[in-house]
Amino acid sequence: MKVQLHKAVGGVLAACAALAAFPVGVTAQSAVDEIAKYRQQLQDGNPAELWEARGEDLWKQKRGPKSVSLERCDLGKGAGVVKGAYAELPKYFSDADRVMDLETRLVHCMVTQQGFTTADATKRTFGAGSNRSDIEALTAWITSESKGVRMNVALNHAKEKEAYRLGEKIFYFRGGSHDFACATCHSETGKRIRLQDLPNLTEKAGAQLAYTTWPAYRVSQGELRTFQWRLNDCFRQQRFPELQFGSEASVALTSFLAFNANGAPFNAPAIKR
Amino acid sequence: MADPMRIRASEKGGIVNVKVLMSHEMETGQRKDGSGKIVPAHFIQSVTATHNGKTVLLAHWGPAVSKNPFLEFNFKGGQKGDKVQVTWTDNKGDKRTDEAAIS
Amino acid sequence: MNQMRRRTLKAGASAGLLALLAAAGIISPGEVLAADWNKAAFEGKSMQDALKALGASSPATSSDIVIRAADIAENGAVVPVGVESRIPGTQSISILVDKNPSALAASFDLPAGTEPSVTTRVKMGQTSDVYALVKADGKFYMAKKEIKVTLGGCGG
Amino acid sequence: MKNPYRFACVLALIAAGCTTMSDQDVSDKAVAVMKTSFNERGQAKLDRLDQDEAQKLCSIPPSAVLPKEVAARIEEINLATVKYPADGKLLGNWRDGERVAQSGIGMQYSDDPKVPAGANCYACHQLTQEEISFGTIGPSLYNFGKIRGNSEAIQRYAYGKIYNPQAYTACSNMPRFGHKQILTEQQIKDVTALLMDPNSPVNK
Repeated sequence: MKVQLHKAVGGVLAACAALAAFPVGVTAQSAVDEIAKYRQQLQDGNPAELWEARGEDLWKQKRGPKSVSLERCDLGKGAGVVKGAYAELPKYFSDADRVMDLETRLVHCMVTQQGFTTADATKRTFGAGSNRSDIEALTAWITSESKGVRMNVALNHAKEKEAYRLGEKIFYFRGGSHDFACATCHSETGKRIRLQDLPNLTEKAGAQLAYTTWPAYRVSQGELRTFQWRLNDCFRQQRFPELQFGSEASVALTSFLAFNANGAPFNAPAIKR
Repeated sequence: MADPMRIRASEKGGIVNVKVLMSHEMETGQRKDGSGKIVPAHFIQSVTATHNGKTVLLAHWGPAVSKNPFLEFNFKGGQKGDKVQVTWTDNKGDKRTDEAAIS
Repeated sequence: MNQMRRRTLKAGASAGLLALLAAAGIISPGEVLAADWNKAAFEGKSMQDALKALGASSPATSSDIVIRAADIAENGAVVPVGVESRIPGTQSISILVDKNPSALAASFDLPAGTEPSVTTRVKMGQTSDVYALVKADGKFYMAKKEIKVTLGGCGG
Repeated sequence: MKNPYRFACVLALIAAGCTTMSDQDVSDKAVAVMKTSFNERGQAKLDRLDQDEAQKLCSIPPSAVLPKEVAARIEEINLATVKYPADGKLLGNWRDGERVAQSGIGMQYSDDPKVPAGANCYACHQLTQEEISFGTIGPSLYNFGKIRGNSEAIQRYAYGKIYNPQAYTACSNMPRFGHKQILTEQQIKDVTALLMDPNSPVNK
């Protein structure tokens, strides 16, 4: 293509359906309408299903040095319970004595049950073309099993409460060469970057809309992306160093955003620009 | 081996609607990788859909069809429970066939 | 059988003959298609090259062809395009993107009984006219629609 | 975490399952957690997480109102950083400025440090009528020069604002392009020209 088509133009958190009024007249409004139409047309066939199918196989396959499946992995609702599990994550797990999101928990199960080393389990957290990520596929399937389930993240344990409060602080943390925080783009309603609507993650409606539509198949990349990826790539564009997969900051921020989305039916894997 | 396709076929009023998602890179042959080398073209060239052994669609594609292709079409004469079979073949000779029952 | 198969393919048999062989189970439908792939049409750079290779040098403009696509694509890597022909006797539908490095994106042969309406997704390098070319009763017709490709997101 | 007593107190509270960590304690811990949660990559080293005074003071919800004297202090220290061109010329080439305004690369770990950074103005601002893909985080700058007039005072303001927006508005969302050496002096001149030049599409 004349311009590089597969350029991984990173994105913004979620494409939102509620559109605000824009400063200029007809042209901008019709642009907004046409983009809504474009998004609508994408809904008809979501390649995320290809990841979901592979993820389900991976969950059930005997893998790793111990040659066991993940079917005894406890995602928070008891060993092997997948249905609705994602809608209650992140949560505190006493066996690991920390708050974990889905991806972190998967790594934990791959290590403790299947016998993978942490290095092997996290070797490819984000896929690129034929170098595919098992974690993305597993996440696609597991999250699809929460479709329609209302977000219900609890802050009961002290560490869950602490994660939420740390996540909130991290959300407002300004740094890097450009002084960006998550809040720079995500704390006002009705704003957009280029033509992408920016959810206001400090309000219930915005947090719900954004959080319940990840993971998502990103058409700009041709990849299924998880929430860990979403945070990782937001920080890249914030000009921060690289967010470590499953790090305390990543889980704390996820706790903050997931809790703010409580009450909304989970609706992913989605498809987005 | 390539991943299975996702095929949905549903009949309404004598018309069968078929939606297919395929797992394929659809490399254009114009993209450069991280080290600046051209990634060779790799794309589905043909797709054929059959119903009861009869071809109901025959598509020829170039590399400008999007990655993980989506295809939708409609044909007459299928009954619920009949099989729709789809085969794709790419420019390296790889192929994949899957089928789905009409719902 | 294998030898015959190879010879037939090598000889560049007509699509019709190949279809017959396929129907007889001698070769698989996939092989028919691979042999049938119109290299000149797909590798032709311009609209003109592609049309010529498809044998459709001067198609008539038709308002009976509907291109279903948004005026603006949020990302050029995936642009949903549907084409519906209301021209009686429609045999094939092709989608061409004027400003792509090779204009022809996809061609669909529609046997009798298949509706003259297909949807797929194409890549667009930049804002361009998108053409739908329809062959009906051996004649070619065309319609076009401009689709704008925008820059999105944080741009990095 | 400078105060060891407070840190011990935080630990004690966590151990007790208590949730009464003070807001300041949580802020301090969040900074500590940030520093253990990132890896340096490419040009983005861990010092990107070392906040300067303005970054620290501005790590608050935008709805929070800064005390007047704090806002004044932030503006004062930032105004002191603004350097005007030695040659006295504030306007470059608006065509080059348009390219800078369109480009969103620069300073990310995924960017080649040898390639000049862009300003990505369109991500947040409307600038021209031709570009329909623009953001709304910042105000529309369409007709910026036409409305304000192409006086030297306005040119100096535009240049200074691009150089360090917090010299004028404490905790502005906009990057401090000159102060943080994101753009070169020439690039800032070019973007200033894009805003001011009567022939620029911004003023058509």
